[in-house]
Amino acid sequence: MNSRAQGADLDLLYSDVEDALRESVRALLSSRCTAQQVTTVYDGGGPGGRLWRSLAVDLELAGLLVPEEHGGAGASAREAAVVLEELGRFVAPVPFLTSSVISVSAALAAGDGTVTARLASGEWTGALAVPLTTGPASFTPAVRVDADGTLRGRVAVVAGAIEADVLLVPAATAAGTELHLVMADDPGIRITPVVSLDMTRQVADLELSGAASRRLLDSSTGETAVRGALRLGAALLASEQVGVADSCLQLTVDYLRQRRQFGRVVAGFQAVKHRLADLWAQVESARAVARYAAAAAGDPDLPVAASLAQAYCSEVAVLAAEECVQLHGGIGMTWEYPAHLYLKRAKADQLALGNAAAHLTHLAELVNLPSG
Amino acid sequence: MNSRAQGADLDLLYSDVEDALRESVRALLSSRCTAQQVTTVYDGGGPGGRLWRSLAVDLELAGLLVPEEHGGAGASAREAAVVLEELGRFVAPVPFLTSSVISVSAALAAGDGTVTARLASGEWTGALAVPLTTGPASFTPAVRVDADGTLRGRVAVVAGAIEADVLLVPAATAAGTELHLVMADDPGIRITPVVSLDMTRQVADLELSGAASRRLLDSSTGETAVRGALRLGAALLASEQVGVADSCLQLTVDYLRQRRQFGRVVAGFQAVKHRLADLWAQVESARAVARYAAAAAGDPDLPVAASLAQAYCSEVAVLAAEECVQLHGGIGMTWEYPAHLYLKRAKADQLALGNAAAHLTHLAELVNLPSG
Amino acid sequence: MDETLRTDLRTRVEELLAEHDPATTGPLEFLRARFDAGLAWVHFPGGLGGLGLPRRHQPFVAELLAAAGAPDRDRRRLTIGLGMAAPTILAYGTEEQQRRFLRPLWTGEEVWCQLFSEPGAGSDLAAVATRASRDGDTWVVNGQKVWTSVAHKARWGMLLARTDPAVPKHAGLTYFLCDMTAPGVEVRPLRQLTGEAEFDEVFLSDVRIPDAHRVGAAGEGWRVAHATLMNERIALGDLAPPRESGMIGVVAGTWRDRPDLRTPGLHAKLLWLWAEAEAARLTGLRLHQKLESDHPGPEGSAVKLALARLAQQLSGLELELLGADGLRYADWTMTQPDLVELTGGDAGYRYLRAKGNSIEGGTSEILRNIIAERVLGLPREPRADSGVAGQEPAR
Amino acid sequence: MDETLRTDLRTRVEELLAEHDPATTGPLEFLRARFDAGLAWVHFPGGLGGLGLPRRHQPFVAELLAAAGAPDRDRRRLTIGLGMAAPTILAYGTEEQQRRFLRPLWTGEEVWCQLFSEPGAGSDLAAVATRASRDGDTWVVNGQKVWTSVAHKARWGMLLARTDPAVPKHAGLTYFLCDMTAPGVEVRPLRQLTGEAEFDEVFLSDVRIPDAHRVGAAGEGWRVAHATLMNERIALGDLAPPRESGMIGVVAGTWRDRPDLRTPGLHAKLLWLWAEAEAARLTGLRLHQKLESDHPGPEGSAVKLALARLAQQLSGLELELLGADGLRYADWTMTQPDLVELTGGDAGYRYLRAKGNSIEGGTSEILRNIIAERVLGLPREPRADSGVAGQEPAR
Repeated sequence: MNSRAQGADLDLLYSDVEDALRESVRALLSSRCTAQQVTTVYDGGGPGGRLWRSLAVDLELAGLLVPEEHGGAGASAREAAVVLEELGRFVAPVPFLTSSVISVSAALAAGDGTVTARLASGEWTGALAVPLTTGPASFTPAVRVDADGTLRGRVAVVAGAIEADVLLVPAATAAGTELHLVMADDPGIRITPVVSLDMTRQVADLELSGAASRRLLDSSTGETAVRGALRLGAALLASEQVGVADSCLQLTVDYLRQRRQFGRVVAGFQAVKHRLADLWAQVESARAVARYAAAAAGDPDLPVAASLAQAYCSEVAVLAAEECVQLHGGIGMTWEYPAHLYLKRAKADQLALGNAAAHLTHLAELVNLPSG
Repeated sequence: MNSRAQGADLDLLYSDVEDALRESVRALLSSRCTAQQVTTVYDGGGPGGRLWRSLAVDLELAGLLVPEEHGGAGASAREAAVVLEELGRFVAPVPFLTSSVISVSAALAAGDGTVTARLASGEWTGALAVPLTTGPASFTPAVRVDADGTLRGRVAVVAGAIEADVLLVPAATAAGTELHLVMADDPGIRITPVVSLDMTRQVADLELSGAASRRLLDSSTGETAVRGALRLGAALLASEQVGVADSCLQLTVDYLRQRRQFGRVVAGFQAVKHRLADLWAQVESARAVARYAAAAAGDPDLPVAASLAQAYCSEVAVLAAEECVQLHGGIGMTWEYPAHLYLKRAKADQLALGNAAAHLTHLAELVNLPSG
Repeated sequence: MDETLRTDLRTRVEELLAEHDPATTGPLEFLRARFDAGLAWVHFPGGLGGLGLPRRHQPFVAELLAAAGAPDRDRRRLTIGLGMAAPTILAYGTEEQQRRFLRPLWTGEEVWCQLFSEPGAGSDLAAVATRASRDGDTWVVNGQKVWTSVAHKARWGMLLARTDPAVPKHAGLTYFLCDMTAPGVEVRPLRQLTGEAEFDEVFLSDVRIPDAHRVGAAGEGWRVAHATLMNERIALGDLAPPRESGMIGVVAGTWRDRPDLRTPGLHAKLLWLWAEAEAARLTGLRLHQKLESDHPGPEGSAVKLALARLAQQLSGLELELLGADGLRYADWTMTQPDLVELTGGDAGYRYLRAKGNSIEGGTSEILRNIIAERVLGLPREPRADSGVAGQEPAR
Repeated sequence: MDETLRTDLRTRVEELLAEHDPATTGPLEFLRARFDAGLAWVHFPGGLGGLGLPRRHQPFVAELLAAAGAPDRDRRRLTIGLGMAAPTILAYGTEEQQRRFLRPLWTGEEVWCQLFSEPGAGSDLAAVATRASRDGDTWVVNGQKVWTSVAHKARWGMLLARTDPAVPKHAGLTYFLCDMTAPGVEVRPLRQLTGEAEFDEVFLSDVRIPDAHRVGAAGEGWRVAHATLMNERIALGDLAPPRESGMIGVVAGTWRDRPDLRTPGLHAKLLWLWAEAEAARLTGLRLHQKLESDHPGPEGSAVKLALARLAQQLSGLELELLGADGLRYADWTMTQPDLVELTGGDAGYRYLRAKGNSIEGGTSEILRNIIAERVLGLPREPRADSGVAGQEPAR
């Protein structure tokens, strides 16, 4: 594996198309997803469904990754990554990652045109019924297919379930993991919202007791599809983390450039400068890593790229958010200031789709650095 | 174990007696063990045997840990720790740790009055024939007792062997590990000096082929004695590391307070100040940890204290030496400046008597934090 | 000699217990009597709750009284008064102030708060803008304070205000004892990232403070506040706790309780943090042994620095360890907590709350400056607005 | 359009090979011919070894020539000339200088060294004290330089000297090309912590430099040196190497080769450093894709920073991993190495040598300043000795 300069043939920059997409997303979020609006999510408010509808339908992001023949935009993971950067930048409380990336990936693997088309149009919002903390290498189904063909089981902390119209449920049979479609309003499923560390991606506990379902994939392909969806999710979550980190850095730089203490601009204190320089370097590295993960979506190196992305970018986002709070001083601790929104998202993102330790362990296998 | 405030009853400060001892050691080293003198060790020179004789005999350090009834000073591990701090501060190329701490500990365990007395008087210098990298938890003998009662085997990188008159050799039998005494000039032993990363504690490879020996401990107690000697060595090596770290910090502070760049005293740049402040805090923590390890020499908590000391102080000494080189800039890289002496000692010390990872693994068992 | 002292202390405790049987005496009455017997804090002077003895004898008295079932205060609710106000009043207050304030402070009858920080003056106390203007025998105070713990419960506040705007920044400050029930004092809760409002904002509008409640001379506030803050840093870190106290104990407990969560990568992190936590504990213990006087030096800053960092790293690690459960949070509803326990709440709360450890009571950046300048003797930061590079922490 | 260009380049290469058959032509003769054919560095102007094409076409030419078995220089021995002297001479040199120096520089006939650092001016180049005084058509130079790589092999040196001590520090500097064989140039080896003398000290006593060897105007040396250094930082980091290049490859190799040495704690460290090394590689790759012009910006500093840190941490980890073998060292004898390979030698050598990575070519502290000030736009450091806060690295 060392003979090839992995990535040398993949473009890690932003294309003009991607920059244009970024601008349209940012323009919408700038007016409809301000920090004040997002903060109200923690007290039960927030921009919620209408914002998502604008993004999903008006900007046609719901179908970004869906091929044109199924009613989507036929864009690549690189474009989705740019969208996620912006969603991270605004800590937007919308189910793009869970519905338009992970669920769409699973639906595409299932080859079900109807499901894909409805997800693409935004008619349906979907969620994969696994705990948000599940990484591609650690997935095992918590739901089983009962003798009567219905589904039964509990799945904790599922992201996107509250917003979902349909749930894509990996379900165990004796032969392996199948993938099932369950309507969110099916009487056999109970979705209990969880008071979440990150209310901008609120999770829910699911209880399925005799839920009616339609099988999308049988046991020969279900697990691969689920892992693939989680892997793509992990690869692209890195871009959300870059958006979070970049935003934290910018917020901090802007604040410290105007803040004065001891008669000097705080951003001019060398210890602060060096920390910001280090942070900038790490954010730029996270960007390169996240771009590589997005560009590698169709590449055999994707497993390495995705695990590297989660191992690295998740840490950088947390660091950036923590530095943001710390370097702001007291104001960074207040409810009114947006730093905490980033901190909570960054920390929850770190646990999402496999934590750094889990991805490093997976990397150890992939690049042949065994533990013992 | 959590109910007791470990260490609350142990004095972590320096006593007046210890301060006086420190002064006498420092006075001798200041004139007889300058950085210039030490540097010549790397080109085959150095203060060598005469310095050791002065320390061992004139200052009576050889017998510091030996009870008065065996001709020693009857001091505690705390005093030996203070001596080691000073030896670290001057990167002194003398076998105090290997002879007067580790060998004496093993000899005392053997209860052999003759050996102990000769080590105490400085008539003999001793070395325990195990690789310097051996930690108390990882010891296994590399030498075996042959059918004819002689010793056979190879032991790599033994510290203190070049200076030794006698070697204390752990040797395997079917029943367990015995401890043997071998004269360094025995024709059955070959001591090959190794060009060492740290020439101020040069190691040697030993080859025993039919070496004549006297058994000091049989297989029922040999291993315990060896482990005990290594544990005391690990506990006290921490004080040497504190001496190294403290000296590096002082050297750096002194240099940067007089060095000017960009029209300012370099020590006034805030990034430098904060790094030095952090380093100072870590050196002070290392001091507390090392003092605890020395004070705990007779305490049931010694295994925890010794492993903590090696896990923590070894890292701080390396950090201090690395920061010393870095913050000096180019001059810190030169042969003429003493920074490299500290760097080499700190790094070799980090590998000595079990590295940090090994001691943390051992700690995990001791404090019940199992790996899986 | 300690033996003689101990015998004497034992006698005094026995006399107190004999005259005020805890079984029949009300708690407040007993505490007042204990104060008057000089057994409140033996290192305070006679007549002010103490006997002028070395501080190290206090635990002995406390043990005897506890063994006898004597009532005590909830010290955790009086941290600010006991840890900061009391030493400041003792060092700088008039005899009248000492007699008026120390007894109810110690018994817990009067809760204290600290009115230093301002929105525009965080770590830079020399920038305090709250004004106090002299009007005969009183001072008229106007301004805004922030990050005040328990202001809504406090009867008295230690107030730093600017009394002379004409002189260099640090020279024009004066230190007052502010009656929190006085007209013009308005307290509003300040919600923080945990969702709760642990601190308050305090608005001061034409608040009148008698000159008798000034501590130290006018213009000497900087020096007096300094004393308060040095004590704050010590008060914040209990220096001699048992092994695995604080956040490391919580996380080690989770590790032991939940074998299902363990992974090799997290194990390596945990072990290193355990070592660092134990190193920090021993460092505090050593400092504790060193502190014979009542005047803590800047060395305590290092312990606070380390403990803040460790609390943050450990609570962060705990969330990673908990995984799915780490995504849950108890409650975002805004409340004003009665008592803040840094190792309390759920893991998410601990993680968020720990972020404050390196900001409150002197930011870690300010503490590094203090160590660099006062311990290592490195040059002070160039300061553009005054000839004096004074740097004092708040939060 | 690239296709057309490629066809043209292919034709030119074929012509060169036809006229100078590598099998029968001497290496130097071939290289000179290659230079004259514009195939040395295609992004250089015509007549100076190039064709004025974008830099990205150079690898194509190199591949064609390598495939044909054409001789090449050992680029590693010419790093300073190719990476620093050449772009500086191209940007600031006179046409005469360009014609005189670039060809032998490129062919390797003349080795270059850099004479910037001084004992009293490490990172602070504005403090350069070496004096150059004008004497008719020549300059007379006196002073001392330090940390000069390959001075003992160099024919030419890029020299920064003070020509006007009266003006502010950075304004009085001038840039010269110094003949290292001129009378008064004395080179002494400088031993470093690895035992060897990789660098030299250079003493300049009444060295006469013709004014024709001045680069840029008198007093413009600062700006010219700046260009050299920006190129140095890039030259130091090859930006698009394959995965596991450099120190991570060495340590990963040791890990794979020696299962007996593996422990869980070291595994966790290694994996994280692997991830960081791969992140640094991708960062360099991304920067490489970004650099369309020949003028690298301050962003390259971040890659150098990361690579230096990683080389240090990885080589340190390797010694821990090796354990007993980590205590051995190949040789302390002082030698002047022919070529420095940072991943060469034994593990101890790598560990010690890597310490220089964060000092040479701009200390990590200076690089952080550069990022903070030039990328993030943060305020410059207050500077006591001049109105201008210029900060330039050396080593």
